[in-house]
Amino acid sequence: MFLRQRETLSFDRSVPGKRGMDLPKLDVPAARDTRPAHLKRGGFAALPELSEVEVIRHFTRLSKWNYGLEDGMYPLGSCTMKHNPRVNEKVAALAGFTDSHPMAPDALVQGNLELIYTLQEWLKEITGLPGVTLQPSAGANGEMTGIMLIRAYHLAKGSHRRVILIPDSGHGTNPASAAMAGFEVVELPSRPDGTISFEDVTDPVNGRVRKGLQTLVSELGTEIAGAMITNPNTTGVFEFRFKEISDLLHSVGALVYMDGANMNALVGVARPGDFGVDVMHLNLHKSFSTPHGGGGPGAGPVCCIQAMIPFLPVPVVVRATEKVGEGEVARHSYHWDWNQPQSIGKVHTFYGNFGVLVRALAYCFSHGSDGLREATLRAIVNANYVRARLKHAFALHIESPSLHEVVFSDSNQARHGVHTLDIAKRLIDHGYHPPTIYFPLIVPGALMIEPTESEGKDELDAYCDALLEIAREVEENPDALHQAPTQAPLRRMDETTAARKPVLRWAKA
Amino acid sequence: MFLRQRETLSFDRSVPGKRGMDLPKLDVPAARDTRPAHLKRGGFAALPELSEVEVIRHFTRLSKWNYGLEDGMYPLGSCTMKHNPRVNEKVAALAGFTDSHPMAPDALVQGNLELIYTLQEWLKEITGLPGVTLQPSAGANGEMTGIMLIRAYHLAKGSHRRVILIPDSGHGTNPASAAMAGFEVVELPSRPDGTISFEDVTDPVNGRVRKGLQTLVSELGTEIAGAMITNPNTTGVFEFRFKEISDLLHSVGALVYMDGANMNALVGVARPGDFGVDVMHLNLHKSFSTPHGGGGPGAGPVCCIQAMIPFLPVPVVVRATEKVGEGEVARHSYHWDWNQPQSIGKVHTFYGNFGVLVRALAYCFSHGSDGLREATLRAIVNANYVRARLKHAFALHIESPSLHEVVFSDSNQARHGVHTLDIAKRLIDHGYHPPTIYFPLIVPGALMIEPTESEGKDELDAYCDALLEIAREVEENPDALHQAPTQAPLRRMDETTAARKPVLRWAKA
Amino acid sequence: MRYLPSSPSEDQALLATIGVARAEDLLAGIPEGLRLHRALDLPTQCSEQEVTWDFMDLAQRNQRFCAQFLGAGAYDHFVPAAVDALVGRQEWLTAYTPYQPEISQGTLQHIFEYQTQVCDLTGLEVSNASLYDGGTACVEAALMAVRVAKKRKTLLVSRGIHPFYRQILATSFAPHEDLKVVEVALRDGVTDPADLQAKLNGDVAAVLLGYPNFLGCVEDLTALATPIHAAGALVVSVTQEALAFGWLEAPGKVGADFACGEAMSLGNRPSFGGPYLGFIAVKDAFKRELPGRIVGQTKDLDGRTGYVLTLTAREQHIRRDKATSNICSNQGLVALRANIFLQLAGPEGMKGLAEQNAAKAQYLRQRLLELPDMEAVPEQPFFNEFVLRYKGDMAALQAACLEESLLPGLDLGRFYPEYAGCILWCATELHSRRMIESLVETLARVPATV
Amino acid sequence: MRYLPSSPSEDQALLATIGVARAEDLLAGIPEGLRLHRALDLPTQCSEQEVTWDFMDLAQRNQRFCAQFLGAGAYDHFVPAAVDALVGRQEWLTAYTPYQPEISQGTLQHIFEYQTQVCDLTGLEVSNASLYDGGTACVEAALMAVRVAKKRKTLLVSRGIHPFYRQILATSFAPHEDLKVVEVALRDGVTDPADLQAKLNGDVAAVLLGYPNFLGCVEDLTALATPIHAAGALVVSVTQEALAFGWLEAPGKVGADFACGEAMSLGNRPSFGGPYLGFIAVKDAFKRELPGRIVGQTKDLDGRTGYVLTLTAREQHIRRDKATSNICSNQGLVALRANIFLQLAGPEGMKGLAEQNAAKAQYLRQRLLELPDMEAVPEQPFFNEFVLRYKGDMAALQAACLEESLLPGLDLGRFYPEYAGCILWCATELHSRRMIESLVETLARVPATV
Ligand SMILES: Cc1ncc(COP(=O)(O)O)c(C=O)c1O
Ligand SMILES: Cc1ncc(COP(=O)(O)O)c(C=O)c1O
Repeated sequence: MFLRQRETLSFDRSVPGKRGMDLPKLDVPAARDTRPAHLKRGGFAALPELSEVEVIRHFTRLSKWNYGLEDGMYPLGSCTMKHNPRVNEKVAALAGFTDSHPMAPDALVQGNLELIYTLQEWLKEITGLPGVTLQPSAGANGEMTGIMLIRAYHLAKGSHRRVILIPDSGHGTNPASAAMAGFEVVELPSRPDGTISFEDVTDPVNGRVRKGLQTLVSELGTEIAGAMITNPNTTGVFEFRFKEISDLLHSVGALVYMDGANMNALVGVARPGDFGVDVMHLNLHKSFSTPHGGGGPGAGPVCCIQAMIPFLPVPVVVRATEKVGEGEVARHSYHWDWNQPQSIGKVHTFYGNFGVLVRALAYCFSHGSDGLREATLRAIVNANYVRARLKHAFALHIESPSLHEVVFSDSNQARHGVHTLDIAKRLIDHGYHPPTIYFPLIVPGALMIEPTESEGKDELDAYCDALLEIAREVEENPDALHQAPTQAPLRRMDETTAARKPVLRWAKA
Repeated sequence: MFLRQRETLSFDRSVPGKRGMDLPKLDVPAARDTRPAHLKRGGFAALPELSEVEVIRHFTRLSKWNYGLEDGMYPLGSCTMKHNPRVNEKVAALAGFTDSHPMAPDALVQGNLELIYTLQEWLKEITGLPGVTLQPSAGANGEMTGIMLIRAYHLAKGSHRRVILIPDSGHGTNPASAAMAGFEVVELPSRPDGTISFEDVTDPVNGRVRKGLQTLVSELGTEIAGAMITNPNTTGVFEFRFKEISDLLHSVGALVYMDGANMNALVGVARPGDFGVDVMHLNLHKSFSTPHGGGGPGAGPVCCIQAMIPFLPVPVVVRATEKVGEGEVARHSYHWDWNQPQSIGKVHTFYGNFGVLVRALAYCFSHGSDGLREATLRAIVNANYVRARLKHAFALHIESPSLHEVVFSDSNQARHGVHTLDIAKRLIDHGYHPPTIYFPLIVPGALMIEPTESEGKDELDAYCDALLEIAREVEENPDALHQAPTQAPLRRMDETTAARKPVLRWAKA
Repeated sequence: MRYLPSSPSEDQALLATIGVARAEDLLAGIPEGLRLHRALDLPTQCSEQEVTWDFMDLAQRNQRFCAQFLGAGAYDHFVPAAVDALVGRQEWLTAYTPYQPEISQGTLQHIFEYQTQVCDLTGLEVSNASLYDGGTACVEAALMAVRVAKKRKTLLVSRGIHPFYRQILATSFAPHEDLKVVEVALRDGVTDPADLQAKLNGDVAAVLLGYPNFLGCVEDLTALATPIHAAGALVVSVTQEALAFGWLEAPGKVGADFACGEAMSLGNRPSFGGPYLGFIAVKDAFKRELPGRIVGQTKDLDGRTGYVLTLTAREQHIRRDKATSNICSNQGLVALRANIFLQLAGPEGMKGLAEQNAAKAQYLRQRLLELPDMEAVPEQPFFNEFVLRYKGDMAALQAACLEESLLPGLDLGRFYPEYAGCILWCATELHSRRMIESLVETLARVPATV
Repeated sequence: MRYLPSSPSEDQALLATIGVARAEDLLAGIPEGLRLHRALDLPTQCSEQEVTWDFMDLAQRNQRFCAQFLGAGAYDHFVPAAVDALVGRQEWLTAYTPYQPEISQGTLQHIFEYQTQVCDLTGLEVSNASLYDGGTACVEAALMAVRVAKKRKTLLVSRGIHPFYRQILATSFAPHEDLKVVEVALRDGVTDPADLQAKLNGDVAAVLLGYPNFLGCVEDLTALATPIHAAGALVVSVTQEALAFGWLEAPGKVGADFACGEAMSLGNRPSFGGPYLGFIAVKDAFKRELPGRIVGQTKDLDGRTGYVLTLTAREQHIRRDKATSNICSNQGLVALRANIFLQLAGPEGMKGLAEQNAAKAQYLRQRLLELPDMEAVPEQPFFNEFVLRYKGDMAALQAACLEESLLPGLDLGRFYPEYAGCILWCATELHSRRMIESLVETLARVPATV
């Protein structure tokens, strides 16, 4: 607030001789230089020379140009920006965890192994699926892992299948992950209500016919390895025919992958394993509250049915229970099992983003079975409250019942020449982070609001009031909105030049 | 930056039933109610009911209405707002320190006792004084302790002295502390250069004659218990006749107390014990970089000459050294000695602000003898650089050489009807914290700038540029300055009404 | 040195602007003879790694415990992680006294909220931004009492007040030869009404009573206040365990004119005795006599609500030797911890925590009394501390506890000869039943007295 | 529940506005038969105190060491306190991908600075916002190589690359039946030039070389690059210990076309293997083929400099199955740690730390070789890791070390049968001479081989 000037790049403020780190006194003889001369490190051109306080101020000031969850509501749809409890940070920072080495013998990291085992048990019960790996680093990494499991499953049956079906409402990572896992992607069309169409769909604009699920299954049959379905889908609506979809896919031997990014709508309320899902990922940085860190790290555990367990990445954690007498408490020990001959191999160098797993388990313990369900219900109530308060001003492109998020279209505003981008930028002027915009692609000018369970009525009301105020402004003074934001540190950015003549690093002038 | 609305009082947002803390499951029988009925706690009227994230947001948002040291230069004169290293926070938070109980047997807190002992040794060497207590909680508490030591010293000699001399440039805590320690305060006048006047001084305005040091010593003689002298004084100038002053006072048996608030100008460069000081306090939250915390906690250790050691507060830490063979490393043990029959008693419930002491010792270790001196020199260079850059625009009321801080007067600006307060408030508009203003009282419209050693040339220049810009504005558009600040979250506050009709707590509307 | 933004080229530019050749030239104002002409005889600078190791080493030289059953003015309570995280924000941590309200509204509003909560906890009307700790808060309250009572010069202090608080009182009152501190005896662990009555007279300015007192006993303020008020003196309630305000009625509602004490329990750790949090609250009539900083609500030029330091005419920087106190820097960040803690706890948390403390202490007492060597002393209502007589060998008990990494309660003999052989035990929400059982089992193993 | 802002009255107001009676009514969209009609079979909610205790308990079940002489892709380095303090600011910690540049300039500018530094460390021209870890960074680099090499379908991978990285490569390449991964053998701890030459052909898209490699040996990139480039293939340098960039010349300056690897060493702790920091940097020509997010500098409408996500046409949210990668969430906060670390270290810190690492490793090697059971393997230049053959009983050595709370180096036999009986040792600036001596003394006590 007090920094109205821009904080320049630290490179521009570097002064030769300043230092922000001192080295310990060297208590052994200095290193002999054994490097071949040409491999000896030359200079550095872009490590700044600054004192410690100058570096600290730099990152403190820069931080103030960011908006965080503790500034206020941050309803990025599909991202589940819920409260990141500080106790989770605290326990994840315990030296017993942070100092532990991934190559240490199993007997010396029993705490870590028990933690991993326990988190797996929670995720199994939550998803209703008996297999889990915590190795994937994020949702996309989980998707790729899951699709590789599908591939391995079919291969083990001697079946080479080449197609993965993905709805047009799916997140971009879905087709990208399927492609990385070596599959061809075939798109499933949506019905007007956003759910997967069993029937073929004719595009009202170009008259093109897009094949529905039924046609695709009958035409592609055993070519289909599986389908990747987000549920609730990216419009926040539950695929109410999910059981039929999975039955249909199973009928040709295909598997059902569920993108669990929207699991915040289901935890404690419905279990993918119970409604036909074979394999899925969870985003611990969404549904399980681990902080987003300006882009990561996350964690994307994959859960699967019994039949797919042999293919899970190595190593897998195994619990051994010592035989004890009656009435005594059982003693457990844990170890990594690397001997999984059918495993797809590895998807993370070690065991995944362990520090993120610690936080997620702390989230689980804090909520418990009762709190998890309560959180889900609250998330759904909050989204529906926003929906109720805004639906007269903003168009609900899809009228189906919303679960944890609600997607509006900018069609009411577009009539005045104001689009989603303008609305989002004006929200910034009101002191809020905009929702996710222009996603899912099937909703024109989408504004996807996911308040999460963390918001109280106060904050929801203030956010809705801001949006209603913007809706009024659209009617009264639409042109002004094209100028938004005007209250942020910067106005709109020239993204075209950024992409055409990219400047991707600093270089000495 | 994103919060343009005010953050209301949390009481106003309390909603019955919300909670930000859950209790552990009670694993013992519930408490029997043994309280007399009338002593049973009734309700609470002003503990808000909020969820955890709401409380966190409240304090996060409120924090953004503050300016901190890591936002930029914070040159509050006399307060030594230097860099607060994060490693000091980290080591002070080690569970071995924070969990340790002040009543635990000495053998179980050897780390704490060694820490206290070691810090004492550092402070002794830094001040050149052989006695120390770390008990006082802040500078003022140290002053009172020191003056009580003076009293005890005289009493032990059978001498009842009633007067403490204090220069008119002294900080308000000096006379207040002397009064709390039961003394009568007699003011010493300053010479035009800000140092203590040996001669009588005639007030140019009212013609009143104020007795100088010489007169007071000869008139009051053995009535004088001591003098409290800030050195360098509050104008940043060394009392160049300090030795003469102390000799004169010692000649009547009086002791010299030094207010060490400005020790940042002396550490490693000159030692009070070497130039005639008998007793003094240090402000660890100033010269030794412990964070100011929005007002505290600080620590105000008192150092003294050998003859005053018997009077130090109890307990005192004592080191015992085990006899070891030649060549072996000596083994030390530490204990509290409570048996100090001449002690003044206690000035803190336990041993002082221990957590602050940890940070101060970390500061000492980091700097070492070389770094401490380097820091002092740098602090002096920085102040003199500011002086050099600003002296043509702002009046140097006192021309004597500055040490670690420089005091300007607003006399140049006052001619245009602009005063120190206006200048300070305009600095806020430039994104900076103002210096200390209207102190010391002997400089009309004082602007007291203490940049400390932590500032680099960049930051000093930006600050000076802002002040020079303001000086220009004073000439060109003085009236505008009365409106400052205009860029802060609030404009000037109505302090008169605040004092006349005080509202000192929230009450339900 | 990592903290100093020095560089050869820039340093030269600074000196050139000043017009000196070397930094040392700027020491000219210090007479040559008064300077130090050698390096300080101390180790040289260290890297962060070395410093960190040194302190980890020191910290490890303190014994760690599974459970500490010791209170006596320093309590082990759970501190929510949010407290540490929030006070670590530099905007709170590094700012100083809010002299410039326009850019210090964070600190100012926090103090206003804190004052409000102290008033609520104590049932009184005005508080301040904090005092150093429980002991010095007592001193400030006592000095304030003699100030407002004008001609009255005697202070009665219950023997139930924390012995260290009494020691600070003695130290602080010693220089004021016109003032007198007189102790009121205890009977059955609480202030003896007869002794109190006997010592009350027209010279008594105020009576300091523990609530609960050092022995954990709940003093009946209402009953004691009657004779005190009748004698024209003030009732000063002293609380060393602020969590008791979730269990006991606010002192201001049961007769106290002033309440003061120690609030470290609200969001802080024992930390070898500091930094802690002295609090004080008084009836509205006395507000202009309060020591320390006070924040008030007001408006800015545009009529927006804001907060400022106020009633500054009481303070040392204005009134100098006539000030209500010398306090300047206070315990700001500790008060912030308390504020955050109280807002997280809310009314349910405060009451619930207090009930758990009472339950744990009662359970601990019951279990300890099952040991043959433990004996009750006359029982009074208590909150989370209580006294038991131990017939066994105190040193053996200490040793047995240490072996199990348990810190036993306080051996009272050192402070109260009349309670020699007695132990002051404490239990809080941090004491699980298992810890309590483990203590009891450990004590059961102490060799019986011969 | 403390995280949920629920209150009976407000909850009712929400439901009333929505127009339902109970929250459960909003589940109508989920077919009855697909819902869970029981509570999850899991423990119920816990207070913060209980959760904290549970995790302290788990953490304590990991063995703590005085010193870990184990690297192998996870390095123990000192982390300045400022790193932890700064990344704890909620503005960094809780924000997400900077989709809205106007209120995400902090994150965007940081990434721009981070990209710049990765380019500087590697001597290449373009980098990105981060990848998951060293192993997946290898995969992304390899996939990029086959993408840009169009018709070439073979990837040569030196056996000196981290075995887990090679395993991930195998996993990731398996589905692409047109692609082939071929291993290049080692000789004397470094890539065998003869084997490399033998396997190079017109189908080779790229060769992955460790720099330094898993065995700690410094590969001579310059020498190896000549035949690779001559064969029309790309040189991909893989670094699992980014601090080596303070010791070794930037790979881009000695022949590498791409550099990738693991940068956890910059400001992070071992943390049981994650979260770590995958990095990648390439020559400018390849920038539109890079995976992941990239930040570019631009101007706002008023001409002020600012930063945005750019070249997004490569990414999955635009290109879907044709994207350069599927990566979406990355390792943002870990990259921030690296950025802060590098700015604190500066050029002197990077070089100085690297020199200390080399010195400690050299000293450790020298001292270990004084033990009768330790034997050199053909020596190559190394940075902070090296291999020695151990003639004693590996299990006895492990046991002796554990007794002294020392974690020995990696038993290589598991990964390299040809190195059975060999140990990969690591030393960094965190290994004091005393720790090294203590290791040597401990090993000296291991019973000699029979
Ligand atoms: C629906 C959906 N699927 C997948 C992803 C990818 O997850 P991640 O970013 O963790 O890789 C996201 C997140 O952005 C998403 O919203
Ligand atoms: C010169 C001087 N003396 C004494 C003090 C009082 O110190 P403290 O605030 O630590 O009580 C101050 C600080 O404000 C001061 O500047």
